[in-house]
Amino acid sequence: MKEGYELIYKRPESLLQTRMHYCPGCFHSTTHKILMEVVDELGIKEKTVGVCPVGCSVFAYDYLDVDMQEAAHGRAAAVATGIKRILPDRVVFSYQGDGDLAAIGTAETLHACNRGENFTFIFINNGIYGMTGGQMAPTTLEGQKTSTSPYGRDPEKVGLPLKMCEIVSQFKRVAFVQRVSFNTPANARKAKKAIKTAFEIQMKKLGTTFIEVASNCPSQWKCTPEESLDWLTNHVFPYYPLGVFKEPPKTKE
Amino acid sequence: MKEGYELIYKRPESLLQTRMHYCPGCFHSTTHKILMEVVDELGIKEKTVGVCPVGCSVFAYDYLDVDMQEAAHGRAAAVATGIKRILPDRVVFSYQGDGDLAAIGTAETLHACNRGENFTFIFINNGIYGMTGGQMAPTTLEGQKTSTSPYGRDPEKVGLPLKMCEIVSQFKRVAFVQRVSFNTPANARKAKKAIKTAFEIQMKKLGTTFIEVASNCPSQWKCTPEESLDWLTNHVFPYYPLGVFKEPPKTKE
Amino acid sequence: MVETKLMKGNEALAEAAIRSGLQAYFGYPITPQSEVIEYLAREEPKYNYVLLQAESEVAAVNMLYGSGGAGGRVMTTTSSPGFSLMQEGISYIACAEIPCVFANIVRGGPGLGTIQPSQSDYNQATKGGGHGDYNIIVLVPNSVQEMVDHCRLAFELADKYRTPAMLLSDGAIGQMMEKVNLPEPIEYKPNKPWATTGKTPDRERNILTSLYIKSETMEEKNKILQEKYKQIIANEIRFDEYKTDDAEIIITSFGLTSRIAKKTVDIGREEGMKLGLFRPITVWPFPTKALAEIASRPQVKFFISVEMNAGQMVEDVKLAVCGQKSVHFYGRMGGIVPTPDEILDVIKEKEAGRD
Amino acid sequence: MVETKLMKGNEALAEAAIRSGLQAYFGYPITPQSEVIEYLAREEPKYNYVLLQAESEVAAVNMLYGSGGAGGRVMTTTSSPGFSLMQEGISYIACAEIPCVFANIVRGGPGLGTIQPSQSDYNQATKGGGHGDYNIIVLVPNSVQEMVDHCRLAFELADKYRTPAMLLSDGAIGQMMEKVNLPEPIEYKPNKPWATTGKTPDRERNILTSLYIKSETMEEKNKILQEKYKQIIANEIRFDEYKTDDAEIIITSFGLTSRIAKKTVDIGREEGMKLGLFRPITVWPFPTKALAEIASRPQVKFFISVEMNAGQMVEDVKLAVCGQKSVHFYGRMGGIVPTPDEILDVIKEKEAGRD
Amino acid sequence: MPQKGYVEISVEGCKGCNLCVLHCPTNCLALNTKDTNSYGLHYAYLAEEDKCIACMNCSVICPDAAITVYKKMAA
Amino acid sequence: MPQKGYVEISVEGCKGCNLCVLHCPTNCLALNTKDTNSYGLHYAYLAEEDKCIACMNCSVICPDAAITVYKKMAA
Amino acid sequence: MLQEMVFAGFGGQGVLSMGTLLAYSAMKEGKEVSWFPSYGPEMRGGTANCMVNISDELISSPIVTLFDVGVVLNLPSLKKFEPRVKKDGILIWENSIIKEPPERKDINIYGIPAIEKASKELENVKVANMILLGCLVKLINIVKKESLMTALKDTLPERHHHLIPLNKRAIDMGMKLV
Amino acid sequence: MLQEMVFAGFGGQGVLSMGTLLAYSAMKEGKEVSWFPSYGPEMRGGTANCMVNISDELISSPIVTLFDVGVVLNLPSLKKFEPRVKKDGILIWENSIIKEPPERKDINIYGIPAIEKASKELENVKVANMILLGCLVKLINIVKKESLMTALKDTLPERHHHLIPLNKRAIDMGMKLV
Ligand SMILES: Cc1ncc(C[n+]2csc(CCOP(=O)(O)OP(=O)(O)O)c2C)c(N)n1
Ligand SMILES: Cc1ncc(C[n+]2csc(CCOP(=O)(O)OP(=O)(O)O)c2C)c(N)n1
Ligand code: SF4
Ligand code: SF4
Ligand code: SF4
Ligand code: SF4
Ligand code: SF4
Ligand code: SF4
Ligand SMILES: [Mg+2]
Ligand SMILES: [Mg+2]
Repeated sequence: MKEGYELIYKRPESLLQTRMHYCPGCFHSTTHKILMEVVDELGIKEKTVGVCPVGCSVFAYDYLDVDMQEAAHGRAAAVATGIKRILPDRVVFSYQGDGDLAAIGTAETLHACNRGENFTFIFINNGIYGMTGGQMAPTTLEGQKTSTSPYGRDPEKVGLPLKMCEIVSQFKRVAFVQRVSFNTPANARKAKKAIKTAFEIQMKKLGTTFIEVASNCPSQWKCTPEESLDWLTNHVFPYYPLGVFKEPPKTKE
Repeated sequence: MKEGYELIYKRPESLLQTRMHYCPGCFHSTTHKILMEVVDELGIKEKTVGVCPVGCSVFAYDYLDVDMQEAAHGRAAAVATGIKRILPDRVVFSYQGDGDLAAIGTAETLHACNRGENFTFIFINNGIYGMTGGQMAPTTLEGQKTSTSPYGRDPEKVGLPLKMCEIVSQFKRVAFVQRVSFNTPANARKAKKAIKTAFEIQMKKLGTTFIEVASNCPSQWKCTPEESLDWLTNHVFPYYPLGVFKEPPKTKE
Repeated sequence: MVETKLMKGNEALAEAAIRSGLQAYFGYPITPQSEVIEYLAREEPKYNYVLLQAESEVAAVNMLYGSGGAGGRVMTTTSSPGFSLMQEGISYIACAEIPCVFANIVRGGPGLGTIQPSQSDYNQATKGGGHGDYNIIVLVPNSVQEMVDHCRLAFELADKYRTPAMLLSDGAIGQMMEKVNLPEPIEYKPNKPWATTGKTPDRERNILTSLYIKSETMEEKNKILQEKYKQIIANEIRFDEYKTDDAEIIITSFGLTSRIAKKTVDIGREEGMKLGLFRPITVWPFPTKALAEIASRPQVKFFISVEMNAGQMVEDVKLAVCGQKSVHFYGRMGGIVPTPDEILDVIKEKEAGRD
Repeated sequence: MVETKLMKGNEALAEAAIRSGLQAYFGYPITPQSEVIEYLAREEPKYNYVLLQAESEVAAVNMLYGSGGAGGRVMTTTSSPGFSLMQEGISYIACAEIPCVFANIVRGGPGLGTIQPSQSDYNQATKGGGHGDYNIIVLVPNSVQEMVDHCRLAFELADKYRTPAMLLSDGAIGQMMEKVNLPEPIEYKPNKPWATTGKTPDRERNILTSLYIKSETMEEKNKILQEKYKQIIANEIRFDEYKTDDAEIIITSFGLTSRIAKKTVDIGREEGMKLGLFRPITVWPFPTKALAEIASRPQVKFFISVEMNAGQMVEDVKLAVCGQKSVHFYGRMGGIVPTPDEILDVIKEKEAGRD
Repeated sequence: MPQKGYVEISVEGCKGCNLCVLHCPTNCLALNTKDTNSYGLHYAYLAEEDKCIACMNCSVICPDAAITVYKKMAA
Repeated sequence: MPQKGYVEISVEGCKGCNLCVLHCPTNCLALNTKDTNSYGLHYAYLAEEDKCIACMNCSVICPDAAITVYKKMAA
Repeated sequence: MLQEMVFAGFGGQGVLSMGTLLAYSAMKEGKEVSWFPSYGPEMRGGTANCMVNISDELISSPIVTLFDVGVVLNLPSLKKFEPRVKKDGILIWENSIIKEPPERKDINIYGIPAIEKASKELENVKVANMILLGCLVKLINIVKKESLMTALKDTLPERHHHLIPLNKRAIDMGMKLV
Repeated sequence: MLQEMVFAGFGGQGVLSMGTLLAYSAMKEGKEVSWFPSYGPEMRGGTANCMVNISDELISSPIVTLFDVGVVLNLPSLKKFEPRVKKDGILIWENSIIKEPPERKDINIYGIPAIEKASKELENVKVANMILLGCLVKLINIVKKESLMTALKDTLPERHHHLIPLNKRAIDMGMKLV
């Protein structure tokens, strides 16, 4: 370090040194990094337990220096429920892709939300099945081409993309819902704040907290990381607007 | 028949003579009867295919004189999807309880609705698991006692009852949603009209049609049929209001 | 102090779980075992276990994974179709080595079938209904008392070997009331350093996973599991013999039918037939050696496996007997319980037909 | 006219299904078989089959139930964890007697495991991973060509016996490209008077169900199923033999490993060892009689079952051999394919160890 | 009083739920509390014949389709 | 010109996604198109040292946490 | 000695609890017992039954097809179980509501107007089951009357304990009827 | 004769398609062939490979651990597969981007600056794979050059057919380099 300079940012402690396997520019990496920054800043590493199901992030436990359980495809919410119910004082999060949370795991997701399970969903919506090689997800946009919708998603046949933030916001015992992204530094900063807020609300036991990351998948979208940001701006955000969908009533302090 | 009198109502042709096993006063019976009246009136018996999953109505095929498939618990929507996709010109309905449609079958229900599968859901919401002896359903009311909520449903532990009409109405490709009941002759007449409308919309291929019956279960509610009507009026309808939640845009004729 | 009660098998199981230190139960109603969750729901205010009616069996098994992985003493119960839905989860649990207890109160299949008692899920339980090479410990109670005893034992074995253990019971035992002696409740103090309870500074993070993407590590993991299974086979085989010492004809039977087989032995003996009963108490691990030894005795003429299915355990009996003697089968299906008389008739027929 | 192509096993399977008159496919992506649905998605505009990516394997198997029950020629494909999730549905389909075709492109388990090829779902496929007494026809292709041939055959057998039939393949065969001869497409005309296509006045209503609430009717239904299974056992056993005529040592092996075993036979023979290969093509029904006959030949010294698992088919081999000769096992796990050399070494060891 | 309509109720088909009795606007139906059918259930019957106005409320509400309704033909 | 800040970018940790380059407000970052790291990827580096204002945009956006940021201390 | 018995009637007639009471009493006297109910949607049809076995030795199967004793409270149960009483066995039938009498000649048949007696003489139709239980115990002498009496306290939920005297009277009445 | 080969490099370097081309050509010449790719998340790490076996007889396993020939286009692949070339086998390595040369002495090693040549001389770095394939075919003579040429047409998707001449030139170039 040069003299007269101070360190103002370094890789968070809880993000292990292991090189992450994610493709260049993939927001899975960004989410991991920000998540661990939040864990470090809140000082909750000792009481954090994460759940990662199948999807590109199935190896998350190789990178995050917290206790973790790998869950079967779609069942992260059930696994997180099991953990949180028996260890109500831990901070529990599930980290799920769109195939996981909104296709095979629909029932587990919605029922956990309806019960108000007191953990945090980190929902990586990249509009595709990254892990398995680019098949259509429940959140794939209308007309978007994937390996199982090679001529573009046709809503007449497979319906419209699911807006999960909008859906889960309706459940009374869901306390906090926000859709974020990492396409600009400003949005990344908001995303970090959102995750932090979610964990804080969880620690206050106010109900389910749900963060959707409008994410990218340069590899399966078959574009560069830069182009993936354009797709986000031009196609994803118009359908999946960023913002807070629900928050607990403000209490005076 | 006395002379000078004409027959104005008799048991519908398509309701077989077999005595139904339902408990006295159970709306499962009423729904069967009305359903078959509609089938007869629309003259669609030859092209109707029904799906009944597990629940008190699992024996429905013993009573309804149409082709039917018995489905695994919760999977009626998937089975109906399979039938309707391969036989798009048939009139297909699934006949499901609240445990079936809204607990174990949540994913199949919501995805069929989101895809706009062109069949009709007949959803018998009696707020309890009738078949298995009175356990809590996802639609059991707050404070309601069941064999698995013996001290009353506690939303802090298991969440609030799910309002399925309200949830499925949001899916764009769901065309028609109405909640009906059979507690009075007037409501029963409305219910019949609703089912008829649903089938007509299905035949026009306009999307998913969804009829929720705010039903009763005298046996597991541990009350008389009459008392069950009071419970409906005093507790069920306030939480689950009757009415049309969605209908296709009216076209001029 | 032991307490004696007249209880249903399902309720006795629930009570036994509580007395064994149950910390969490997740389940979904299904006949003929819903009394387990109903009993636990009634008793809940008195204890501090977690009780949650899951939205499905798939959810239940995965909640079990989570809470078992978090170090809890946990259980779920179901019946046949529900157990089928749990197979993926069980395969995960076996590989992630999470101790937990299952009970399948079997009803007649396949499909929706009947809610009457059956033993037709034997293969599913013992050969692995889920994918991959794994085994789970399978205890087969034949009375309400054994529902209690095996429940405690299942919890202990699950912890000891970090493995799922199950009770393979049936609708008759679940629904019937019998006299039962309830053991003293224990105070359960888990000692599970591998559990995901939050990474404290004194240890590395704990990870529970079944993912071994590279062939080499996957094979390594498989070998570890297989090694464990060998240990279990070496230590945990349990069975019962009844009048086998001088027996010429051995009935093999498990669970409910073993009681009838026992009666058959008595009736047969009265008629001068030298019958004996071999009853596996664990069907995985299966008492292969013990059976093979019996088969080698000169006086033993043949075996007959009596089951409430189309012939499942009989294959394990054949594997054990390994051609030394002939092995017959008699089964009833759909919930029909065979009577001692009909079994005896079949035995006489086989006896006559021998050359 | 037969067309020759270089194709992946998964794609060949998809193409074979189309050429066999596929009317509906429902599936959910999973490695190493997603190419099946991807291929069908690409080809869809050219044909008029129904293609739907289901929300899960549970949904997929039940869509299959519906459309197969409505009379369609229908298929789904998956890999191990997905196949576990289908077990409840398969049990229902078997009991409701709905013809349909499954393929499990097996990967290494248990749990999430590895995506590398494996044969560790043998028990699940052949002993019934679902609940109740049922069987499904299990074909084990060992080449891309057989993916095609068995696909057609599976559809035919499914229709003939009103039963589910499956291909038990693996990730290697699914992912590899080989030369394949594609048969002429057929025009499929279903003749399924039992299908739920709408009750016309000329017939009673059709009901597809697996519910038989009374023990007596359930047992009746079970007997009908068991009778059918006997028929299938009588008519549909398929296997291959390679140099078994004078063989002293018989390797038993299925699917991918049977190719390696064949090579082993050749190498061994070059070294003067009298090896032979017995390859089941159907593993349910298993070629028990044929194997028993071989076991009875005086020159046969022992058997060794070579598999990519911890020892599964070997039990069926033992049941067939029934103590006549010893039966050994050699397996690799986790996706590791054994080499002819290592197999030969093991054989030599066993040979030396014999007394 | 002219009889506008009348109903026939199947004794074995009726389950005695009493819903028709409850909803008959003219109170002409009743449960037979003396007798039961073979299922042990008290069945409904047209107790006051001349009051029936053939409104079909009973047949609409009857879960088990046990009621047949007749109406006086226009003269 | 006074140097307000500077960044260190891990050569092996960088995946060359270019997102930091894109979002640096002072355009002081660039991808090294000549060289690759051991993963065959062109990595980012601080091309124009004196332009860095220590705004942390790059470190915030970098998916792989490959960037460390330093800021000139207040005198 | 093994006694295999069945109690059957409409749901609500108390057939399950009469079986429970008997089994519990026998257990308290040191006998081996088993009690097995009909369950599931079978009950929805309106009938219920339970099989009770009492023996000095371990009981093999709780489910049997032929019975030493049958106690039936409605016609469907009579039809179902009359043929399943063993030769020389006992069939007790409620004869105030069942209109068609049993027909077999090779068993011992006792018709008891328990429902009428319960509603008229004891003013509570619900204890008809106890009257019949009283008959049964008198006939086969399988448990002591005192055991039944204490069993009432142990098996009835607290909130029904005020009904114990009435139940006792019903049992007494039954014992005097045969 | 059986030839067991592996082609490995970064994703995007065309290792799968060089294997396909070779396998297809051999098949057209009447040989038995198998082609087996790496698949799944392994690819996400950035490396890809395929194993190609060509033989006169049926091929036993598409997956092998030791190879007659290895063609590697990046350092991780060199590290991974150099040890797995059979004694006296062939290792072809791209030596314009791989900086650490192979070390074994018991195999035949050919360093080819295919990437440099492709980008400089053919102005398209993508055909480096074809240069290496040219080398390979020249060295082991397993298929005829003409087969490769017609295979290009059969295996390349229509929309890439304009690149066939370039690919041919690359193959030719490769054949001249060894
Ligand atoms: C039961 C089961 N079905 C299917 C799969 C295969 N699978 C693994 S991850 C995945 C979906 C990946 O997509 P997503 O959840 O969106 O995560 P991403 O990789 O896009 O981050 C699928 C279908 C599986 N592992 N298990
Ligand atoms: C996989 C599976 N789980 C559980 C059951 C048991 N079961 C049968 S029906 C049912 C729920 C019945 O409730 P509902 O769907 O509300 O129908 P109702 O009887 O109330 O009309 C349950 C849990 C089953 N048959 N299969
Ligand atoms: S495949 Fe897509 S989601 Fe997966 S790591 Fe690559 S870019 Fe990210
Ligand atoms: S149990 Fe309830 S839902 Fe079932 S038939 Fe009886 S009243 Fe109807
Ligand atoms: S038709 Fe109307 S008036 Fe007549 S009995 Fe029925 S409800 Fe009463
Ligand atoms: S409504 Fe129908 S079932 Fe109910 S009492 Fe009237 S006639 Fe009988
Ligand atoms: S800290 Fe700011 S100015 Fe400095 S390199 Fe990063 S983005 Fe550019
Ligand atoms: S954002 Fe990070 S990974 Fe991407 S180019 Fe910059 S330093 Fe490298
Ligand atoms: Mg995704
Ligand atoms: Mg219900």
